[in-house]
Amino acid sequence: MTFIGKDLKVVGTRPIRPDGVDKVTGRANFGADMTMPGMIWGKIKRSPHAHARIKRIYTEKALSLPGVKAVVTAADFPDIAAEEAFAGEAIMDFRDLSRNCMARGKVLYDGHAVAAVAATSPAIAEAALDLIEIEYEVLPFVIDVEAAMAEDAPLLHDTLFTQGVEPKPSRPSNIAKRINFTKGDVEAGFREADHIIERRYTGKPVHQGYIEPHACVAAVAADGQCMIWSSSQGHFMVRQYCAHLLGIDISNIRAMPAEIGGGFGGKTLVYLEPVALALARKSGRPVKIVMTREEVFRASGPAAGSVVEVKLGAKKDGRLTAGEVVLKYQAGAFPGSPVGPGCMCAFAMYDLPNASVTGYDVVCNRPKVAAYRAPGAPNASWGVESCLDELAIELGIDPLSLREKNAARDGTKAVHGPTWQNIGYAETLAAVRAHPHWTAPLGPGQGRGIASGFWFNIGGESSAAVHIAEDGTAAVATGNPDIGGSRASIAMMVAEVLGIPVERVRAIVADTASIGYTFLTGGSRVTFATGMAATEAAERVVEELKKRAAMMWEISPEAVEWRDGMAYPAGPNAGAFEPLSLGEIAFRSARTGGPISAELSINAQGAGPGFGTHICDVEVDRETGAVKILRYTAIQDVGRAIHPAYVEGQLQGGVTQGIGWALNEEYIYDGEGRLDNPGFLDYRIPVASDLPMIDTVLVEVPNPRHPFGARGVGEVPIVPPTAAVANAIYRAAGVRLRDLPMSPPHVLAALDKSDG
Amino acid sequence: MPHVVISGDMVRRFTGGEREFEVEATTFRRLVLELDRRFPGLGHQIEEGMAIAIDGEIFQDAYAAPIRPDSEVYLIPKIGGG
Amino acid sequence: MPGLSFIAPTTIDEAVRALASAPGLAKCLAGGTDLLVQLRSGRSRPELIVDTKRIPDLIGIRDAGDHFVIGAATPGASISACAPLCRAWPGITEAVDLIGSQQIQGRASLGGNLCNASPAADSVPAVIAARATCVVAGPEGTREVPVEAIVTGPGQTSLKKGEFLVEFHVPKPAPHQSDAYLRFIPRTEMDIAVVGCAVNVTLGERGVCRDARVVLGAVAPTPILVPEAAEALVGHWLDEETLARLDAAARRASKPITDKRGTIEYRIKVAGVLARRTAAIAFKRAGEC
Amino acid sequence: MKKYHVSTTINGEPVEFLCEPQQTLLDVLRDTLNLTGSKEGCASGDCGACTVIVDGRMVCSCLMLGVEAEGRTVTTVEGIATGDTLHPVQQKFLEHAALQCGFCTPGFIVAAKALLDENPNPTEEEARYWLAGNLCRCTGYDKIIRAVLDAASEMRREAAE
Repeated sequence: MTFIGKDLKVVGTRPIRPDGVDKVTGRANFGADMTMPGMIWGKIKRSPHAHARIKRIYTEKALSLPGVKAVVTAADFPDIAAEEAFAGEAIMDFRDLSRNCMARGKVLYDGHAVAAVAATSPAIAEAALDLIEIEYEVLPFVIDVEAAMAEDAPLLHDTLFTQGVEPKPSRPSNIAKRINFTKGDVEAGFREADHIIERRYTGKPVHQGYIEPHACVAAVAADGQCMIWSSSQGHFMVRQYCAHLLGIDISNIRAMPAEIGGGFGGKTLVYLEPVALALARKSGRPVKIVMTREEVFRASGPAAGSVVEVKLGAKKDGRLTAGEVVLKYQAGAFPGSPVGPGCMCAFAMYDLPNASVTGYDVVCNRPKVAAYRAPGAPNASWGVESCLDELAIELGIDPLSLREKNAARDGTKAVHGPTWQNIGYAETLAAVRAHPHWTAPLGPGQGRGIASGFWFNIGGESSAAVHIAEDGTAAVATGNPDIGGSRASIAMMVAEVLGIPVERVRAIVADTASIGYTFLTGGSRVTFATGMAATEAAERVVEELKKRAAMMWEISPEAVEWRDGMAYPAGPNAGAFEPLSLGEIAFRSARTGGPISAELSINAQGAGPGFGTHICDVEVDRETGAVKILRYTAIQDVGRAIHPAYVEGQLQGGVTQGIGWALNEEYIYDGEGRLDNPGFLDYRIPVASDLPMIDTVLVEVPNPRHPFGARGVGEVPIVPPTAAVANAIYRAAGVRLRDLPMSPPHVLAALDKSDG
Repeated sequence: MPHVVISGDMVRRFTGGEREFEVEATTFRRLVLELDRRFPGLGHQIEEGMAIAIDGEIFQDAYAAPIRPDSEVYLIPKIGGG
Repeated sequence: MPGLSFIAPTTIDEAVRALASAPGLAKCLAGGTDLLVQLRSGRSRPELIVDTKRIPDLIGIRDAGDHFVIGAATPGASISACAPLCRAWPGITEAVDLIGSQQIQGRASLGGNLCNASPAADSVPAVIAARATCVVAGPEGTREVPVEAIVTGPGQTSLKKGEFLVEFHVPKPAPHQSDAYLRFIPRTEMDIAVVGCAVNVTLGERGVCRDARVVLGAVAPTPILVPEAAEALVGHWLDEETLARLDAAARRASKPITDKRGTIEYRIKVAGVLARRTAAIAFKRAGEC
Repeated sequence: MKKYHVSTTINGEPVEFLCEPQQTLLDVLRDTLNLTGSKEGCASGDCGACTVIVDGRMVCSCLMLGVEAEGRTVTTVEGIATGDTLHPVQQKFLEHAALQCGFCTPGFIVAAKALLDENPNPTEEEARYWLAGNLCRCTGYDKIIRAVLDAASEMRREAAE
């Protein structure tokens, strides 16, 4: 059943979220907030080298320290064979995941886990780390992507041969994969062009920067039953990965979802949980491990750094004839950068007759990248959206018109093949044109830029259960950790279907033993896919309620209508009965067949793609290179905003991360291959005083595959900001920045260069 | 008979470079089985690593995804997210 | 940290005795905003921590006639809230206010900011520019020294074992004397200064500068007093020519390093820019008081 | 390791605890007293998730030793509401959807309350600078600032009545 176009009472309003009071009073329990009887503390010994062979690990001294209960190294984990599985945003190899959690044979980056201890206090565990001695043979290392691609680069993996190249290369290299998408005749397209532009854009790895460090508690009972409490984007993922990495039956692990303090893709895989389990198994005690902020930066996944080469050809009137992009993405220590999606996103916004996109997935001595909001897309769009702006300037066309002229619409064939349908990109451009921000006057030293962004969004496996209580209130359980208010949107959809106020629906996140399998919270899928499961479960409950009413009235269920939380006889022929409320039906449910509930597990398809366009005003201090964001408007097709405040919040948060990516965030390595800024002091995420209010416009082009028309919204907003800011800087100061971050020293150097 | 295009070049090692096929199939499952019959190993590769776009709509891990005779069918890399 | 102990003496003598007799490393704890970070990271592994905040002389601000006395452990929030001090030395109070967040302001002190001996300490250039002195207590009694005599290099001070800072003496401004402090950071808050600059000027007749002190931070191993920059101001109005000379002098005096917070070239250039901007504020203030 | 006996007042209640000298006030609150509302995001004073009020001043509890709490009065996020009645700042955070993951929220609640205690009528800029020591990675601060300013006007209205 679809609710699109219907008059809705709950969806589209802004109720208070069900978990809100716990979160403003400090009662909500996050990863590190759990304690268990007899619990001890784990800590991880990490590599100080960017690349080294582990010759020997001496754990005896640590083990003899009073209070130390267990020490583990790679020897305590099965040495599993290469086995690929789809995970997070890319194909992932469990062998790599295992070796990322605990180095085996070699350490591949500064911060790589080598051993772990569990002790009766954090201080003892810390002291024990110092007593673990490791003999290393230090190896040459490589940090940057193009250096890693060089013929003579130090090799991370002797067994890595570039995939996607035929014939198979005879020598291993750091290039894990080459991928290409081609549409039309690229050479002919460039021949047809009146104007060709070719530029190169670079970016450093940036971290997701969730404020909650990774944390977990694991316990193993004598019969092998395991419990894991952790903060992750998917406790089913935690269960599956831990089972795999430690050789445990999935049913022997119960994973409990803690509240999660931000993830943005960075908590779609495991770091601590298998180690805590191994320590718990060895010590016989529950073990808690909490990362320090420094560990988060050194050892958990950032987003890929990249080099992006863009070539565009266009007619004088701005019509694009051809495009060519080369993406070189850093995967970190193991293969698996999001270069594949990057390739598909590069030209996704445009109707380009001829195009070629080539991507390289490159390993280097940095932490393995993890998904980060629209993984792969921001890097590609940083290049393409900047280059389009440069093209607009060279052609003397305004950048909005250039985009309007080339925008993908329903029926446009994407470079990666499929024909778009039900997309709202052009609508976002129209909204830009109509927005007062677009024509607002600017002062001296100020400039305005625009840029667009795209993300696929996904569906996937989701389970939801709706239970009706004896008094007619309801509970809805799902298997997705609530990272940004999804309990609210799920409860709202259920309330809408049941026809009751949202305050009468309690939404909870159930553990892995209490609800059907649910894929992780990521890819902007929860409101879409899990919302779909919850909606359908609620619809089944309504069917059941109608049946129960029919039984009470002794009429046929088809003769019962459900409106506003009440059963009504459907028309005069059904009989003259007083309507029955949900509460009245629930109260008598024992007599009509037992408790009323429905659980549904689906694999949701048809996630509608998301497009957005942003307008950014900046002011540049020509003497210091400082860039101030004066005004920012994010416009996005959201399908249908279930809880508009949290949709706006997704846009505002994504924009702010994008602004951080644009201006100041970067991984800085020293000459020894060690991360030089592993803390919030020098890894500079935006603070409140850096920003203006972030205005949003929610364009609603409904997604026909979702009962309420919802699309995923969380990923798109991080895509446009880097280019929007660069394009604004150009108009404010006349200099084109092509390397991220556009921090004051870089901007000033560019200004100095342009002043000659 | 649906025209099927494998987007990108990641399965060249199975198909020897061929990317476009006419495949008699009414579902994704049938399509995978048929392609695997022609190029042994390709089926697993598609199931693990690829999504199917049928007339512009993306399906992931969906054997039953329906294919019509005139459908536009693309096999593209699977999508995740952050 | 096996064997770490903690005391919170209530008199200067008690603190001196504890610091002087500690066999290993002993650390003074004022606001703790640097020390606790160092403890946590293992960069500092003391055997004794002496909390000085319970010694009455170290907390609070007094008017002592021709000068203010600021207890070395007085938190920044008290300093910024002291109206007479803000009127007298807006540059000093602004500099203190720039140290970290509002939360940090609840703890961070002038004494701690100085003794942490970071070249980028925000409050230090401003107090040096005001010709402040500090009183150091130690086993040999107390001594009063110019603030600029304390820091000798990054993380290094001239304090001897058993010595610690008790208070700062900040002379009151003369007529038409005022100050300003600016720093450059990549964000608007929460960063360590890439360059800091304090300017303290006294204006004479018709707004001509009679006396000046210019101090730069984060461009050398310690905050540096730049007499050449002061000379560029003394005897002049603040016109374009004066500003250009000041800018050049500040650049010449800067001997920074390249690190994760800025490059040599960038710091030198911004030192000149900040010197000009800070001087403009200081001149304006001095002209109005 | 030697433990120190500390007597203090937390959220209006007298509290005594034992702590090791290197333990921070945050460690004590979370691990000894089970007051886990204050969060550790960085342990270096950069994120503000551990913000508490000590003797009327807001501080990062990760940058204060537990032993320093002797004789002090501490307010944590658990002490901001009065019984079942939320503080206006808490209520406005809910109404404005000023939290997503909610991890930074306790620090923001404490810091915002401290702001409004000191300045009942802050400008947007004043609120942004006061809260610059509290990092939020989810919201982009927009709704947080709106919630704080709305709470301020609500409290002014209440005070005027």
